[in-house]
Amino acid sequence: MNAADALTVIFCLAGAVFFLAGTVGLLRFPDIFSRLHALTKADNLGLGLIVIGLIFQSDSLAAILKLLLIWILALAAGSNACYAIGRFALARSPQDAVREDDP
Amino acid sequence: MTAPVESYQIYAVTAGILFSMGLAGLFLCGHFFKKIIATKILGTAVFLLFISLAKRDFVEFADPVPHAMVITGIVVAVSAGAFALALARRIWNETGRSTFEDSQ
Amino acid sequence: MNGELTTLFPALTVITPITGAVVVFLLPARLRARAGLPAAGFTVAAAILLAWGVVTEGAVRHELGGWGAPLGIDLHADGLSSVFVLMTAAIGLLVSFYAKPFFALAGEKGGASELFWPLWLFLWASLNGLFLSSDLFNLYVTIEVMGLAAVALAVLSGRPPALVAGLRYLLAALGGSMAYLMGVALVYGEVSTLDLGLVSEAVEGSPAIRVAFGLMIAGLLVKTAVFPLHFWLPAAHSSAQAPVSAILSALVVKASFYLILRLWVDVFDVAVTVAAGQALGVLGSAAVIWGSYQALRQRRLKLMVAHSTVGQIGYMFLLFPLITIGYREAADAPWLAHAWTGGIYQALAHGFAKASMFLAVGVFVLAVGNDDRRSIGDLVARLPMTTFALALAGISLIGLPPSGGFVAKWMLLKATFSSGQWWWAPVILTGSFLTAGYVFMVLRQAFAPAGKPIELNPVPRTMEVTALLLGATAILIGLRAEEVLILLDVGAPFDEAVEAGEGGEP
Amino acid sequence: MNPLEHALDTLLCLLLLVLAWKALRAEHLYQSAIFFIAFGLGMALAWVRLAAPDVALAEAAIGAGLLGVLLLDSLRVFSRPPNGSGKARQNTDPGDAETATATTSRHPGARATRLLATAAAAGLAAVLVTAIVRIGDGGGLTEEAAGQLEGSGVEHPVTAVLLNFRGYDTWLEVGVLFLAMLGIYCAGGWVGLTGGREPDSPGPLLSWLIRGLTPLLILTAAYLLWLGKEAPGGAFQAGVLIGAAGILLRLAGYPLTAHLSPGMVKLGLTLGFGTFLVFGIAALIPGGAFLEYPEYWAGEIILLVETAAAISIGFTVFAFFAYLSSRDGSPSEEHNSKPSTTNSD
Repeated sequence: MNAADALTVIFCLAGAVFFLAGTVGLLRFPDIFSRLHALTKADNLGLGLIVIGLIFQSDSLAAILKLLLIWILALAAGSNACYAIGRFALARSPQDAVREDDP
Repeated sequence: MTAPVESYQIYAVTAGILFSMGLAGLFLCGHFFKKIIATKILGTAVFLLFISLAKRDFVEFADPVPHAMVITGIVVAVSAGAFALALARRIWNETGRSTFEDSQ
Repeated sequence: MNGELTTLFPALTVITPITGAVVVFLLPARLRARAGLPAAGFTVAAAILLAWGVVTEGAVRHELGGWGAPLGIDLHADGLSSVFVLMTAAIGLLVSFYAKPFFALAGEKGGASELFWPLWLFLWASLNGLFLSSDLFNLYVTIEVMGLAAVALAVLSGRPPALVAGLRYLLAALGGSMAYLMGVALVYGEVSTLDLGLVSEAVEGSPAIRVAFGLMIAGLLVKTAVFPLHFWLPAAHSSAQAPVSAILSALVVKASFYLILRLWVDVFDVAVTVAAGQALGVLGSAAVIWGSYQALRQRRLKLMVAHSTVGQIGYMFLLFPLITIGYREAADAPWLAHAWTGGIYQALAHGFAKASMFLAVGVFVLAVGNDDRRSIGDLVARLPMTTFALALAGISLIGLPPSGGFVAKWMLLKATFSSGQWWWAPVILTGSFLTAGYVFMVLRQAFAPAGKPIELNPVPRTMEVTALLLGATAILIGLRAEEVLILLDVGAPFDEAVEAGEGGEP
Repeated sequence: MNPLEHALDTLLCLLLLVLAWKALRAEHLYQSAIFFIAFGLGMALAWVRLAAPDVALAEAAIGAGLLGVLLLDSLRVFSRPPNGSGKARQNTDPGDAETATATTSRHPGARATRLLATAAAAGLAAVLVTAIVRIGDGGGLTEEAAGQLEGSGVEHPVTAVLLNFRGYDTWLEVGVLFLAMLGIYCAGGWVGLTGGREPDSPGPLLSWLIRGLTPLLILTAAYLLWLGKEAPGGAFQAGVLIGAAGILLRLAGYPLTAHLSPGMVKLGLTLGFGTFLVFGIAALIPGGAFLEYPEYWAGEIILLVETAAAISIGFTVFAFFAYLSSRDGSPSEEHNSKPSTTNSD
């Protein structure tokens, strides 16, 4: 195993940890806003780390750029989805948004 | 079976189970919406069987004929699903019915 | 005749109506009916060309895209497919003539009825495509085209009962076609080809093939509405508008019947068992009794005619036990050809009779305003032509000589006795009695003097004439059986078809 | 075959089964839809594992993407009371549109039916699985396809099958899309795309994103279309991206349909199917078969047909959404000139 492979493993594992944390947050946090917080933050960072990990495995500049593009698009989509869900939740029932107990 | 399990077989068996699940769902689910979802699962099961069997013949590339058939099938299934949704929505809006239960 | 030219005919029978559908759709709504009729005419011409080519030169094959099986898709026309293409053409043309004034009247009421012509031509193309296709997967695609077009037509009126019935129809059709496709996946996995001819050479009675065959037949039984899988049919067929009901009942259910027949006899004959044949026979018998009995009970005419379809479809399935017992043991058993021709004749005769009946009932509904059986009193004096059409269609459904229905039922009866499977005979006779019951009940109402004179809406003459012509054809094909049988004999699996036809002449 | 991959495949399959089960058994329609979309994404992974990138693209774009949008949009309709002449009992509790389970259990014998059907399904599954594991080695048509690839005009085998060897199927399939739109018109009781309710603006941030993304989507569509010649991609995937661009623009509040004349709608719906048909018929003139492309021109013809098909597919997919989302499948909301029909037939 060379250095590039080692780095890939480290970064991808780190990314996986973030995904895991985000998923745990989604399942365990009490209300919609903190769930969104856990999910989007963790996923964006997790995906970023995995992309960095994969960059060490790619053999051309085009592939690297594609990977980065994927990350940027996912970032934009994720943050916007978070925004849209939050906005909808707030508009629908402000008090529920603060406190919501059932699933 | 003395031969070791090939990975395509895992998917092929899954396809068989999914198919029965979809069929049961089509009969048992009440709401139109779920019935439509059941038909989609049914279709996906069939496509999965096609593709997993195509993997078996992998030489340079997997058998392209099932791949093309499945792409065709996906489009056909989605079109039919969209039509079914349109009907279900109209029925709901016009009569407030969401199941076949009380129909004669 | 030029052989190269003949190979074009199968493709033409599909291309012509579909081109018509696109052109008609692109035209403004008011011109559609005017363009629809010529398109129907061209389609009929293509069908006649095809039949002529098959009679003069034998079975015809068209290799789409020039590739040929197994990689490409072939269209294959033999006697059986040409007979169904011709039936579709004849019924299709007359229904088209009926539809023009019908939708001119209905058009004022709104709805999406301006889409009738593109949808109907598309459906016609898919029927022809199904009768001619020689490729298992392409058959799936044509079945789906047919199903979507049929459901779209069924909900054309936009009324809630039609919508509910249409959704049920669509979901049943989707379930059925997916079961069929699952079978195709298994077959392809086993023999690596999709062409019907190549598949029939390659298949053996392995478990996968048997399961595949079972799935395909089960899926198609749903689409053919064989008891107890007919649950979707009565509502869907009776809530559609008259020309659509006629198309659905006379043609669309026949397409999946044709495919069952094709797979049973030509493709998977090694997977067929005597028990499977008997099982289909039992389902058919149950359908004959149940459908006819239900028809007898209906107060609404359209529901009665729709239930009658369930019963009449049952008769067609009596063909399977009769051809299955002797087919493998003694391929030259004399009753095989009788059963074969009888079953197909039943499909033809029912097609004409049922189209005529739905169109006639459509005329009544238009004239009286509803389809209650009791409100048609004294119509024999007011609408004699339509009442006569209904009577002719009824005679064929019952199976009285000299109708097409008589030839069909007579041949089936002969086959039951000569094959020793006498237990189907009571079913055939009971079905006829029940059918006579509901037909005469309607006729009695039509002849009964009305309690008080009712105001009738005017009905365009064309509509009455087309219903009568269809009814007359249902009788005529009984008198002129040889012509049909010459065509049917091309590439037939049972040699004595022609001879048997002559034997069945009244 | 390495055991880690085996474990991965097994895990994925189990996940798929669980997701499908959940989608069918979830209490709320909303959960059902989400599980189904997750199922679709899981399937995309399965396609990749089975060396079917074309199918993965199609499934992600059409199966999970488009259908997901339509399903979610339909939830909006089902979760509020019907607006029509609904004399029927109204289910006013939003988010609890799924009443079927309750209705079913009220029937005597419904439980027995349910048990019977479940047993039958289990039996069917057993039969299917037995048949599937006994399927032999096959062989497929891989070799035939590879042998004829030369003359097909393209280098990617799946595209060769779709657009040339089995072009007839693909042509009919484009026809199915067209037909489905006609069906939706029939269900809606009215023809056209203009009119109806325009969507609310989704807020500045999303509008901004959508505006930025649209050119990228179109570009990607063109890229996929071009790529289809030699690699996974092609008309369907490209078409759905075009459609997605339209759907997003509409969601961002662009009045896309306001300027569409009926003629343009008709043209958009039939362009792909019609182009296919024209080239198919043209092939008959020099004595060929229907859809038989001359070898020399095959590549160009296929690209042309695919372009037309992609535009048409994109338009139709957009039309599905635009038609449904703007009028909730009910004609009573607009077009008073064409009232809900009361045909007595």
